[in-house]
Amino acid sequence: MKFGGVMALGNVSTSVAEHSITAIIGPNGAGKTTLINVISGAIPQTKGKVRFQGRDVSGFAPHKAAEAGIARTFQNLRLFKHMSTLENVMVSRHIKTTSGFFSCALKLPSSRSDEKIIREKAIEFLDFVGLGDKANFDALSLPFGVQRHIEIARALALDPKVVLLDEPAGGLNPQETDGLATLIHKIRDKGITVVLIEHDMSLVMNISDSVVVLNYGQKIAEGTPEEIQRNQAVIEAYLGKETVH
Amino acid sequence: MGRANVTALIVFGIIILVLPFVLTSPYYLRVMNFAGIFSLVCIGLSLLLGYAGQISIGQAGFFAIGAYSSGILCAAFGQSAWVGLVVGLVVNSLVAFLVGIPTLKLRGHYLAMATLGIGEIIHIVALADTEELTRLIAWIGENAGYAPEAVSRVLQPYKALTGGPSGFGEIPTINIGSWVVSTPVEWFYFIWFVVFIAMLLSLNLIHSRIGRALRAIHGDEEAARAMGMNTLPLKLGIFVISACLASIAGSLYAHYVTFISPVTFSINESILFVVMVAVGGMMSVWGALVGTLIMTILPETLRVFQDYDILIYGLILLLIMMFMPDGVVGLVQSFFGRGREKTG
Amino acid sequence: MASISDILQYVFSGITIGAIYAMVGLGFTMVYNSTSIINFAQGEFVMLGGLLGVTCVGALKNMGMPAHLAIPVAFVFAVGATTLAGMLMEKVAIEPTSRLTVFHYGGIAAVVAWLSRVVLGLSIPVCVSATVVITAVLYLLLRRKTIHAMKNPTVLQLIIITIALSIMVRGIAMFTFGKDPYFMDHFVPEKAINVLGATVLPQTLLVVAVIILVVILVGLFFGLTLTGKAMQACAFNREIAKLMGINDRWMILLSFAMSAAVGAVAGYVVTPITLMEYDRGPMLALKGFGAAVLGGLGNGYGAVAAGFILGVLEALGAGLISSAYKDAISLIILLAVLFYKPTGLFGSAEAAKFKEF
Amino acid sequence: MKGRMILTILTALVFAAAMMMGAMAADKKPLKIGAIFSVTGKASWLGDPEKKTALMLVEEINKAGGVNGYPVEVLIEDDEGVEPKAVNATEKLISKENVLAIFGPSLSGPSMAIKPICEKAKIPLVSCAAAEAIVTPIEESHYVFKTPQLDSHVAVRILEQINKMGIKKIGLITDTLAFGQQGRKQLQKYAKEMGVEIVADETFGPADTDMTAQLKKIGSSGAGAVVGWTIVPAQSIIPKNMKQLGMKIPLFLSHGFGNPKYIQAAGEAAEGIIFPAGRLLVVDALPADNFQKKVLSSYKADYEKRYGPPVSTFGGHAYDAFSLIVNAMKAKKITPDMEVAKARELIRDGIEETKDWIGTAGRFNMSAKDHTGLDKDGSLELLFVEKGGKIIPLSQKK
Repeated sequence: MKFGGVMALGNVSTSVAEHSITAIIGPNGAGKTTLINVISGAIPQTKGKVRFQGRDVSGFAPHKAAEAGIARTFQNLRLFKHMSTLENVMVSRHIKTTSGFFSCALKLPSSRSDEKIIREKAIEFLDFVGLGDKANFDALSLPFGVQRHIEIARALALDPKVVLLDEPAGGLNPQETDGLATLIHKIRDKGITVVLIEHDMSLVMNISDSVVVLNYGQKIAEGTPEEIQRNQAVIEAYLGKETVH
Repeated sequence: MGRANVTALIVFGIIILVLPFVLTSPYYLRVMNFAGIFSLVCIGLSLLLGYAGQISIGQAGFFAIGAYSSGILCAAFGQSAWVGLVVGLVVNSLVAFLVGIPTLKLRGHYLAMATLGIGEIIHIVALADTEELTRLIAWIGENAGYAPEAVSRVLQPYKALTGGPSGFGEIPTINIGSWVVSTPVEWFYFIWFVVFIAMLLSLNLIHSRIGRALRAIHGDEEAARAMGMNTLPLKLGIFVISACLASIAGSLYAHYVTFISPVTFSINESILFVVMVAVGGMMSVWGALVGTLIMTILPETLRVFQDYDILIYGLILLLIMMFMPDGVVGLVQSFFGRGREKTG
Repeated sequence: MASISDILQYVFSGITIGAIYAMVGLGFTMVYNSTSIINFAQGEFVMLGGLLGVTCVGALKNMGMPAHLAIPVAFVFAVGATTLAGMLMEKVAIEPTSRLTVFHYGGIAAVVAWLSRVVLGLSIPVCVSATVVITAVLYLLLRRKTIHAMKNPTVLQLIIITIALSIMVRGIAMFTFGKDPYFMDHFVPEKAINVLGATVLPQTLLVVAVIILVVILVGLFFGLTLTGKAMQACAFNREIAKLMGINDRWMILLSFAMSAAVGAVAGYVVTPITLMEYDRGPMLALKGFGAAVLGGLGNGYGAVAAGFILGVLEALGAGLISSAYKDAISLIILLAVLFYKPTGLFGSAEAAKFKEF
Repeated sequence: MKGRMILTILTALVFAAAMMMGAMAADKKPLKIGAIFSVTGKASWLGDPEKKTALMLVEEINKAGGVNGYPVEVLIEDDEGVEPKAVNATEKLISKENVLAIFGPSLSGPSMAIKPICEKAKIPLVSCAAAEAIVTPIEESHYVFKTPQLDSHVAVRILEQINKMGIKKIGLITDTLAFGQQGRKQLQKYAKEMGVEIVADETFGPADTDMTAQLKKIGSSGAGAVVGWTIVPAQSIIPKNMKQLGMKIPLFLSHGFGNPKYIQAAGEAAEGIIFPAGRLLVVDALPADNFQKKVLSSYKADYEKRYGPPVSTFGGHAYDAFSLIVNAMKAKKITPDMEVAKARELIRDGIEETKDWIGTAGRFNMSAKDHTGLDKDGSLELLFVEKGGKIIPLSQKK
């Protein structure tokens, strides 16, 4: 699996191995979220390609990208208003069902069975992220950390090949962050490739198989956590160059 | 669809059955009948506005298409009421589909203006009658090289379809098999049966994946698309459905009043439909029903105030909107401690 | 085939029609920017300006005041009164508040008094006591209660509130001014000016001049004064503006005052040409809405330009194609523009984003 | 949610008021007549004088001891010029109030909408609207009558005058309401028969404020006269616009111009306008021997005494309708104790038997064939606006 793209912000070309956890890090404004937006089709890219399992998915509309198996979460949570936790996750299962206006209005068997499957599946994913008990709460009424998990469940419910997590640890307390780490491992063990953007270095360093560092839209480094920690360019990017007179 | 709604539906059905025995005066029944016709339009609108979050100030246009299809086909071309009804549905679906594609890409006030414009254009065509249109078509035809007399012969029967501002009457009533729907009571049962079915189907729809999808679009369209949802077809679908409900209402209106003229389908009517939905409560199709009843019955009760009714009408509308943002139904639900998110 | 003078005449006609749309559109924009609602009572401001003006001019002339004095005096009166009406509306029904204010109790008192006196025809002492008692009771009941409905009202809620307000204003106008049309003499000699065989009335030119003046003044206000800049800040992002210590409520009130004033000015100057009656408002509101949207919501200049464009389109449509379909023609073009550019001619996507239903 | 409190209290007030109103309505057994006018809404300038007239007449009649010794009660409903409202009002009057007859509505649309209801309920309806369709075909208008002059008569009178003035080509400008379009059809029909060519055919919306575009078009079409057929206030803009355009050709208007306010509104531009209408507007100028002089001057005097000038011909339609019903009641000795259905039937017959009765619109001769009962010359006078905006019969023009 390969992501290569010339971004509006500059030149980023990287590839992500399947069943791996890849972290994309970099200072604010490095273009991390933009990268995710381009991959997931939220914003059309100007140049370059997004290739996914040997197939060119560049310029796909978001729903196409999702069908292709690219799921994402949002940095600033975007759960559906006035919907329960369960319903939020159920929405993602629509992609797997087909019953349309007609059969739904008439409650034809097809739509009933669809509904049943959607519900069961959604509950599975809620349990997977450990929110089985929160199914019937209004999603937006729940604490921040829980909402982050709902977003992840919602993304996983698409049965994606790759899931793009945009700062999943943002605003979480240490315990929640640990929970997140184990969850991300669980996801990887399900055979789903994980790409995450994160500022929480300790998290990044202890979970990810490889790390890509962006700065001003340029890839400045790529490698295992250990390599990255020793990489001069990265340190400069974060701490700034020591200027000697 | 949730126990609450099932019970509500049953109660609703029972009320329909017994009401004519309580309200014996044909006057009350007629008021109820109009309420029923309008509530069909409002149910459709509430699906569109309350669930999908897409406003339309053009529903009177679809209402008109339904009414005129039925009226014209039955009065002028002697077709059966059912033909008129079906043709109305087909035409409305087509129109809604075609204008929906570009229109539903718009948002907020721009969508409001676009739908308003569409409704008004339909109204103007009804008002100006087809005479000018046929003249235009004839002009095109002749320039395309057809013989003028041939063209005019073809167009002759279509010169005055809508009767312009004066409208036209002598629209026969509906008959189901041997049963001719004529008295206010018969109409009451017929109209409200249709409303009941409409409610049933709408509730089914809302509590299916489609309904959830629509609410997702309402909640956050970006996120919905990221979750693999192709939003435009969904919006289109619900837009067409709302147009179809308006169309059925229009056909019923035409056969019920047996006379139609453009005033009934003006912008004011479109706006009134939105008001009805908001007054009843956007968050639930029941709101559409309640809102329509209130806004149809209120003016009748205010008749005792003679000219002052307009002031009191405005005042009551003002108070409802100021103190019941979720409409009457929303208020009732807050009594029963049911939050907004669970309604519908 | 239409001659040059015909075309020119249509354009003049269009300018006459469009002038009023432009002013209503401008009024819309102001309220829209501060509240992101469409104020359907905007048309009523025009109607009030016109009718108040006519009656005032008439009264002054009867008192023996010469026209050249009466006209400006009446102007000030009409605009002032309408502005107050606009502010009152905002205070009673629009302003976000968690408690009922003195205005609400005032409103309640007025309504009770009116119901008991005019509608029920009770004797004056009874009305007075009834009013006092009911208002007092309500005050005691509600004084401490928070009213969430009014704390953060939704856009649609507010829009329908403005519809309700317009209904009431129209009703009051009907009782005050009656149902017949009002007319008044042109401010300037009614001597048509001939341009290449087409004619235009001096009053029309006056109206256009007034509009240009208003636009310039509004532009200066937003451009130069601190309040103006604050209003724009509110328009751009209410929350941030609040954090910056801008009193957003005052800004909303101001925007209503200004839009009411603009409407009244328009009504006053066009009445000699168009006549005025109590139920002119709604139609003007709709046309003005069209202008505001075509121009790109939030853009005052756009609204004014679009107003004239719509007017000219109507006139050309009537003259060249079919007077029966003239409104349809202008609407189709409006729709075409929206489909091509979803935020109107001069509108920006950002401005549109903030204002969802 | 304390707003609920306010709401409840106010609604309580409202309903209390409602009851009191109801109580006031209940009087000693009167003869009930229903009326439906567009008192508010688009056509209020039409419904308003009609309502005022009705109220005035009832008071007068009851002061004079009522009809057949019983007081008359008129229940006036407002249809706002909209059909559903008219239908509800009609049903209310018929089945809830049990009125013996209905007059109004002010507009053709509502009249057409309630016609089938009245036919079915077998209750006499005397419409105050102009459209001929209201009383045709006569077989389906057994219970329906109307008082305003026939459009066809008006059209013919105008075209006769146009022929007399030797004008061959005319341009039409009509409003997009039922009134204007009905007239337009009549003019098109008779113009052909009477050898007048229509070279321009323009319309304008009831709320339009500038017709120079349409008029310029007519002007360039080489028309020898402009014929305006409309009822909206905006019509007083037509002469102003013509003056602005410097159009010298004569302007004919329909009986819809019959409100002196319009003539004032048009100012000096109105000078020279010719329009056929009832004689109400020129009652003072009428010779003493004119058959309508008495009726008109008394109506005018009463109306203007009560509501102040000016009286408009529109109120006259209500005057005629109400009087037709009352006369029928007198003739048939209707009493409140009579069985309603029978009383309604008798009143209908009474109205149909009206012979040679003089109202504000002219001399009424109803018959089983004709439910308008007006003849074109008896009902219409060609009027002329002379310098200073005074209206005189064209015949008296110097």
